[in-house]
Amino acid sequence: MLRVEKINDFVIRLANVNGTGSASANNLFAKAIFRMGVPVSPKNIFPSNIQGLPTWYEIRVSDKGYLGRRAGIDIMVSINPQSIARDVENISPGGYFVYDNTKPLAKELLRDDVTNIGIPMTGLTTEHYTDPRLRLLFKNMIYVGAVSALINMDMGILEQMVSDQFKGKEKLVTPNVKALRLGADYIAKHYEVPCHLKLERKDLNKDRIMFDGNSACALGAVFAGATVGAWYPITPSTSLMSAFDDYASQYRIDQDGKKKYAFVQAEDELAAIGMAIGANWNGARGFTATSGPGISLMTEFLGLAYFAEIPLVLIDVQRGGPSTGMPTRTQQSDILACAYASHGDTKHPLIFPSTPKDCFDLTAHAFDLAEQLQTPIIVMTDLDLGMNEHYSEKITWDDSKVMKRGKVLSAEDLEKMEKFGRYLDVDGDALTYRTIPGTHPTKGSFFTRGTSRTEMAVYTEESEPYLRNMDRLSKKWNTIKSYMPDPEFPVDYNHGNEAGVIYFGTSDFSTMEAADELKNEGIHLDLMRIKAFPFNALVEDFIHSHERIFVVEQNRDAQMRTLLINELNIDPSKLIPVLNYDGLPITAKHIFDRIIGQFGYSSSSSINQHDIYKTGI
Amino acid sequence: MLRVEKINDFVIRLANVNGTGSASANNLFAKAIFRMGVPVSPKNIFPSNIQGLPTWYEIRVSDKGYLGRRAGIDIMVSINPQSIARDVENISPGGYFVYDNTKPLAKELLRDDVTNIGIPMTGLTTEHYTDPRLRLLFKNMIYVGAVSALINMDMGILEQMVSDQFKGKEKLVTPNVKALRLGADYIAKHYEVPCHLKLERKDLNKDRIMFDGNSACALGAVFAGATVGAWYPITPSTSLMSAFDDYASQYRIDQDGKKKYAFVQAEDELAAIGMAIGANWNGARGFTATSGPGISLMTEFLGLAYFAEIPLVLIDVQRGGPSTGMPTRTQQSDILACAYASHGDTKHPLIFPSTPKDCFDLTAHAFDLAEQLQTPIIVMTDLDLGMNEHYSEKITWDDSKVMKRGKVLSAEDLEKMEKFGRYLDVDGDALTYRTIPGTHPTKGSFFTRGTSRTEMAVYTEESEPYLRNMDRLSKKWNTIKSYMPDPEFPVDYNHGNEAGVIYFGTSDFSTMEAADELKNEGIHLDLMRIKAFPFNALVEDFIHSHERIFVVEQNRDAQMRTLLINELNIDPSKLIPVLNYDGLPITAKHIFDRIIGQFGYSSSSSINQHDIYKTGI
Amino acid sequence: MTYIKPEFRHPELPKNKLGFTTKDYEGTLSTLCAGCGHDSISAAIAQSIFELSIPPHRIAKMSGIGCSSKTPAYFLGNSHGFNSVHGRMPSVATGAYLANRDLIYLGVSGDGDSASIGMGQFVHAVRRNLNMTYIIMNNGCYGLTKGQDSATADYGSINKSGNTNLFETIDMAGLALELGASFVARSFSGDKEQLIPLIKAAVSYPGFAFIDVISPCVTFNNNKGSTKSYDYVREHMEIVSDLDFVAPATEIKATIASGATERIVLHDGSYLAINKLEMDWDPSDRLSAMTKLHKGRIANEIVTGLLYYDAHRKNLHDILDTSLTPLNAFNTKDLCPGSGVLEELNAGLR
Amino acid sequence: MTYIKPEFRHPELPKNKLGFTTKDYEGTLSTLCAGCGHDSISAAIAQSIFELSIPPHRIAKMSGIGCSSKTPAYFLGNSHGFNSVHGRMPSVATGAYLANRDLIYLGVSGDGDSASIGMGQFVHAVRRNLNMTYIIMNNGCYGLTKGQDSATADYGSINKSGNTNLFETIDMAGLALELGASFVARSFSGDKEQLIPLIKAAVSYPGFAFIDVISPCVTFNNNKGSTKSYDYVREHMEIVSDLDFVAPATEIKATIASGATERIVLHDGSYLAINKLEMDWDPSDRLSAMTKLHKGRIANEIVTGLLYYDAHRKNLHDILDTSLTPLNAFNTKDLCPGSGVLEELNAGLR
Ligand SMILES: Cc1ncc(C[n+]2csc(CCOP(=O)(O)OP(=O)(O)O)c2C)c(N)n1
Ligand SMILES: Cc1ncc(C[n+]2csc(CCOP(=O)(O)OP(=O)(O)O)c2C)c(N)n1
Ligand code: SF4
Ligand code: SF4
Ligand SMILES: [Mg+2]
Ligand SMILES: [Mg+2]
Repeated sequence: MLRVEKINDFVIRLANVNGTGSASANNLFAKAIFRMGVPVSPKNIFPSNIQGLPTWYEIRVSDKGYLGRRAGIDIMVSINPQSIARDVENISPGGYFVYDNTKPLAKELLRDDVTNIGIPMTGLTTEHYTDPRLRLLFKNMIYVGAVSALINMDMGILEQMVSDQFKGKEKLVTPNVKALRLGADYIAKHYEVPCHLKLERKDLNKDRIMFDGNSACALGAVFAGATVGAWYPITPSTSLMSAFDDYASQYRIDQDGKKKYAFVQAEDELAAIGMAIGANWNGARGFTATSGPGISLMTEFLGLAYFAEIPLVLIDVQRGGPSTGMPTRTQQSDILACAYASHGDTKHPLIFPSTPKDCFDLTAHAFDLAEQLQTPIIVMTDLDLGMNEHYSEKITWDDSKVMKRGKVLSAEDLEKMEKFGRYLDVDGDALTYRTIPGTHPTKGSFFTRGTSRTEMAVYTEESEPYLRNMDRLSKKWNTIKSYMPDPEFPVDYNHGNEAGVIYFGTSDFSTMEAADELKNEGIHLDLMRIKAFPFNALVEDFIHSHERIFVVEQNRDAQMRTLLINELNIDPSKLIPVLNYDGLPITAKHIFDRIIGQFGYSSSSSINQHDIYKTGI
Repeated sequence: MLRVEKINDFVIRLANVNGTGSASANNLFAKAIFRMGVPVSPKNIFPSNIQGLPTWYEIRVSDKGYLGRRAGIDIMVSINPQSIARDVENISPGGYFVYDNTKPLAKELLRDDVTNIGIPMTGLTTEHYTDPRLRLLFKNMIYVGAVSALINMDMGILEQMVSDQFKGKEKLVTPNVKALRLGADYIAKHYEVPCHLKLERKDLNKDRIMFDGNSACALGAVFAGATVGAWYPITPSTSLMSAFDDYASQYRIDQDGKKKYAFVQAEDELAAIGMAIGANWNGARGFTATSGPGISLMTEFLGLAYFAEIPLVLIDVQRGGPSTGMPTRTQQSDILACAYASHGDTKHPLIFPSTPKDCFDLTAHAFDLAEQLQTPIIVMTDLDLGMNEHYSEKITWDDSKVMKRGKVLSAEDLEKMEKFGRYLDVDGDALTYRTIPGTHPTKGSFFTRGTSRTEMAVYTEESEPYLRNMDRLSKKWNTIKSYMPDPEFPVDYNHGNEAGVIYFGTSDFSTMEAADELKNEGIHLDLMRIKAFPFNALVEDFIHSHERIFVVEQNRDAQMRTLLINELNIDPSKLIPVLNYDGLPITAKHIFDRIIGQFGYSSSSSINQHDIYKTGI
Repeated sequence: MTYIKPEFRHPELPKNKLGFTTKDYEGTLSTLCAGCGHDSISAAIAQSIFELSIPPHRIAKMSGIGCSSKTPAYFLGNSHGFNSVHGRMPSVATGAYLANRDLIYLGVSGDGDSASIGMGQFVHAVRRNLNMTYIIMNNGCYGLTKGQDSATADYGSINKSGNTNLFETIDMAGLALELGASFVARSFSGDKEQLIPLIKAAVSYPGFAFIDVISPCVTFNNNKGSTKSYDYVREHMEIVSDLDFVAPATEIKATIASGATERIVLHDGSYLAINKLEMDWDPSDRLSAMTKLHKGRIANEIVTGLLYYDAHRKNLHDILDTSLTPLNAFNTKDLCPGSGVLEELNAGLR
Repeated sequence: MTYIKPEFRHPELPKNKLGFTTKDYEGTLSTLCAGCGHDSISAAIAQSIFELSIPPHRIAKMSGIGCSSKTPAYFLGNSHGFNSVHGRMPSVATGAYLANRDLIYLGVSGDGDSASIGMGQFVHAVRRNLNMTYIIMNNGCYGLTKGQDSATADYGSINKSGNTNLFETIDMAGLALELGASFVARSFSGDKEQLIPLIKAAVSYPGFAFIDVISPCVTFNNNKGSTKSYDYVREHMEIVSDLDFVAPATEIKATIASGATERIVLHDGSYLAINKLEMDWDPSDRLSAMTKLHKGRIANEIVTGLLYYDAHRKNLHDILDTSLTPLNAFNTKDLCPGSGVLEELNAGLR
């Protein structure tokens, strides 16, 4: 087999059965690579059940920092009889197949264009361990050890991590380390290691961390001063809310040992958002997180918050739709549902983080925006960003920041005021003043409702005050634009080229990688990463200053493109959709193929790009 | 006062207090005009409470057939102290003000640019009747009699109607007729009648009826074979569902006196649509009707019906949004909420009736479409169309019609079949075959779910079958276009002019009237009335064959325009919005002003058009 | 909690401890039908708060949608109010209560609002034991949508259009009992004597206090054959507990022969005095109360009064163990961990 | 209702009256955790339908979302099934039942699915007395979302993460009783002996038949301290009614000493035989059943068996007075009034 040696640039996939505790071993392995100073990106591809179905853990190593999902598996470890046949198919020619050869494997599973590496994993565990449950766990450690040796990982790091992990329960350290060594030694003895895919120590991870977006959002909420977290369990947002509880229970305990926050599991999503609305109406920063089905159920309440102008932060960790769809797959397909949620003329600002750092910063920022703008702010993340550990800049915070509460009147303000009108546009920016219940015994009270009302918050059915209010809300929409975070223009990717690419969220890494590959093909593109809707002038300018624009999205109906043409009055023919909606994180190859096609180059079709996923995970 | 005489061309407004039984007297009056053979259009403008607030009944008479709402009141009858001041303001100069002068009226209420007609209504009732409750009612009959005399109405018709109305309770006829005469005689005695606004017998109403859209939709559902009506009360859709019950209880009783339909008041809108979905899944034509807030609550279930491909008819009688908004005002503002209802990539076909005849025909048709296309069909009507009696073509039905059940397999079909795959695109039109539970003991059963699945309806999390299914649904969307009703091109309004107007629903009459007025100004426009979304080729051609297009809508955000540019990839700059969203039916003047403005003519601004509604109803 | 004496003084009007007059507890003009039971309840609420000398701004009025849910606009004009969406008042009230445990939450709902669309939220508000007063203005129909039967319409009751209800009724008081509500009462809009003390007791009660108030809809459900008409209720109402509410350190009213009374002392020293004389069940025993209600239902008796109380159940804040300071009172310093914790946190992520 | 004998014959397997074997009532392979209580209930359901000799296609399986709601895929593969959305199965079942009164509706739900998000729909399904069997696979937690407490978690129960539940539990059986459900039972996934006759009785019962089946979640709620663990349930379960279901014209099983039995005869001549020997309450008396349940709760006893039945309540179709022919069986001629009626109708509109 002819092979080119590759350093810090390959993809490993570990195929396992869910509910067998492979997760911790797999994470350990990915973290170890990170500690080698090399950028790494693990993705967990799991089924929508609790135990017994195939689950995959895919690790991309790239010291170029290409951390989007990549097509093609270089090293496949499969110890799952259910998926092994499909797993074998998915190995790139010249790659490696690591399997358990305790019992001989069916001939047809052994391809001759890959290196087959049999290790008696079960055999070794039965030989060295007695407790059947532990045997299962250590089997995972054995293949971790083996693959580590195969790619020349520094064993010291792994062993160090094991002993850190079991601080306190030291007697667990030895058997774990032993399992690692069993795997490493066996492979070293029977095969040629390291293979042509090598890890090499680098120092690229200074100030970098491995963090999941859900925890990052939760941490952002804690830093932003969120005090009421109401939620209803749903994959993939559940871990976001529990992370909020975890962090808050750590950082938010008062002198009496009581909690400076409330964490409530609601009876459903309607109640969850209702609670968040009630909390904000009453002056606390309340929020909730959910996924598609929850968004649909929150639709009526979102309309109330829009019209009654109640601050609210809602985090949508998107998953594969429609309906219950693919609950454990990723997508960016709730954009229209969120932007125009609810009947009548309603619109909601959206925010699109791309990295855990983004999740932290933008979620924290969303709480200020919600109170300053007195409207729901929806943070649009997704399963890939939320539930996978991502390579990210470290988290930082500026201690000079204070909560921006927006236009809230104190008892003193009210004392000084002539008259208070809840919906009076005093400052001409369409943002009006509010009061918190209990502020003043005789001044500033008003009645909040979802029906039409006058500037003084008095019920009315007259057309004129209704129109004034609706027009003020349109004007407010323009004010909102000026508050929204600017798009990002990656340096070295904006040289006034003819064509541009608009992308957002988790298409980040793959888009940049594709742009580089295209550059090698002589195709130069300018890039803009959108961070928020409604779009501000910078977004508009970028579009107007390019002949044609590719809009990269992870949904079927090009929903962001719809927002762009509708809100900015762009000629649709100018915006070319680049779509991926198979439930898996978009790859650079996918983007590359579609864009290069537009430049008349031949391109490997999307189909064979999907072949790689016959595993269909 | 200088006046031009007007025959069959004026507007009368009756201002009253709701809950005082004025409705029946007012309807009687409008109906009488209809029986004079003259086109008439009454509109009820009522508050969102049950008793005691101002309510207005506005009647437009026009033998040109201009039956949209018109600015400017020619004859105002106000017996409501709460609104009388505002009512007086709203009379067009040269108009008439009819009031109760039992007690002298405040000087400032008597304008000198209108004819003030005082009638001692209370006086007359106390003089002639004893029962206080009846006095209240007869007061209404007195002004009806008076105004009838004023406009030269044929009293015979009125009296005939009264006696018809009280068939059975004859002794109610005399006092009612007497009240009419009291009013007529008094006015004849003290004022010059008829006035310059005259009714003149015509024979324009052959084959015409006065019908409310809600009843028409309900009747359509009965004729279409709807058997399960599940609903939750909400203005303005409540009367639609009760009309269904009324008609069905009349036409749908079996030999045992039992009902060939089920009518269920659900606990909320989620349950209502759930029931409709369950019924359709089980082979019965189930439907529900609601308004904005209900639509929002049905969002999750709509996504299920889209993805699981379950037929469903949903009627949205739109009212003023957002949120609870203006529950007794009209709007067309749920278009986006309905077209893209639910998270994930979902879309729903919409149907837009304009008249009661339309409501009947298109609602009936919707049931065929729903089953043929196996997806929710949303009929978009509104409060104006639904709750007001409209001048309409009579209802007709072709008895050769049979229910089109779409691709449903019988036990025999199943016997003959090799294999049955619920989501197999056998015919290449992306419409697949379904089976009804209980059809066959061992063949054709399948599992319905909102999660991803294979063509055989087997649960899967694999990307490829998921993609195949999503792409088939996109293909199905194209098939749907070919099933949707064509737009209407009014004769005499399509002469290849440079500019066109797109309108739909209750903007019908006013748009035609505006087009005529514009023609008088030398502005010639082609018209197209959209009846359905997704748009078919005819809609696309109309747009491409015109330089610029005005899109007339009754919402703030130009929602239909959004659908046009997004679904047809039209350059937004080509579509000029003409919007009315004050909660009142759009007027020709409103449309005229906006369009003529675009042609650089000076135009009275929208503001003074709204002045007319300082009543603000 | 500072407050200022109201500008307008009505020397002729009696003042409460705070110097407020009843005027200070009024709202805007009601737009309900003349004679609607709801208006009487509104009046009773205003009167109760006045008598309790609670500053208006310490009260938050919560409601859903319906004629009943409109009433918060018609009382306590100096209190903030939130007329939310249909059937969802409990969740909004929960959020508000979590944000500020020091305000007094007064929830008003209808039988349609709570027993149909709002059933789920009602049940879970009970389960969480929100510290709030929850009043259902129960007319057995959907007033605002013109009189359809609601889920509390009694089996066999005939509505205005002459139809007999054949569905089992949902007894919201019975339901609250089954769910373990801590304070359950039933009353009648036409009986101020009984209603006002109940409201005062409920408002002073440190947990979820539920009052199902039968409140006839004169326009749509006051006809003969309706079991929610004024006449029917008057005929079938059995007043069982003679209750009085006693503020801290005032003496017990004469209306109750002290011998026969049981006292439920509340946190602030105030207490309820219940005359058990003619009570044939023990209001502190859930099963006994359930049994009484059940028998009443069978006998077509409308059992009213304080049916059950449990002075000891923990309310939501206790269960969640939240700070005694209202959450909405904390500032950035109180809430933001600050960059200090990030070093260690980042380190843990490497 | 014609049907064809299944293709595959398994001569070795016992056949029911229709000649079907248990194979014909199986579903696809379960993807639940090994040992999950739900799988035992699935097996019990398949067994019950087999023994009742009901042709598979006469059954419609309805469910919401959750591990429990997935189970309909794992039994009765020849029956149509509808795995709808979370908490909304009752409404979908209602619509299906309205469309065809002749099918047998088997609803399966979870405690999260029914007691939280689905509470409103559950309550109203009871109120409407749908003719269906409603089984809650009750594990006191949200299995599919990894073990959060559900609303049926008992007060004081400790979950896997070591937290004690301080919210009042919602007893779905108690709730059903309070709401007037016509058939209320409780059982345990681990007790086929009791469960199968209950399911057979429920399925044969001409109204809303509710069974709350405690079904331990081995992965998230089977720990020490959990009151829904196998061990805890076995220790605290009190089997109170010894019930048998007897098909038309078969003789009553020996398991029950006939002397002690009461018979509930059903429409089709089949009947339930209840051994009242060791029962200390009357299952035909709602109050008595409620009292029994309530006392059991206090004593930490899990009362199981058929708790209450009311053979006489009208079901939804009776209440609505719908045709005896299934609505989905009518054709255009049956349903469309035709142009004939339009003349008069149009005339009335002039
Ligand atoms: C989501 C939604 N559905 C329906 C309605 C229409 N609606 C308004 S009030 C009401 C019911 C009112 O009944 P109830 O709560 O008993 O109050 P009442 O008027 O009888 O006092 C309904 C169904 C609505 N406003 N919102
Ligand atoms: C609208 C909506 N919200 C949340 C979810 C996520 N979800 C799936 S199953 C489930 C709860 C399952 O609990 P239960 O009904 O008790 O079933 P179990 O898994 O315990 O058998 C939840 C919250 C969902 N699918 N849909
Ligand atoms: S309709 Fe009924 S409930 Fe509503 S205000 Fe009138 S009387 Fe009261
Ligand atoms: S998680 Fe629990 S409920 Fe779900 S399958 Fe596993 S054991 Fe059963
Ligand atoms: Mg009511
Ligand atoms: Mg559960």
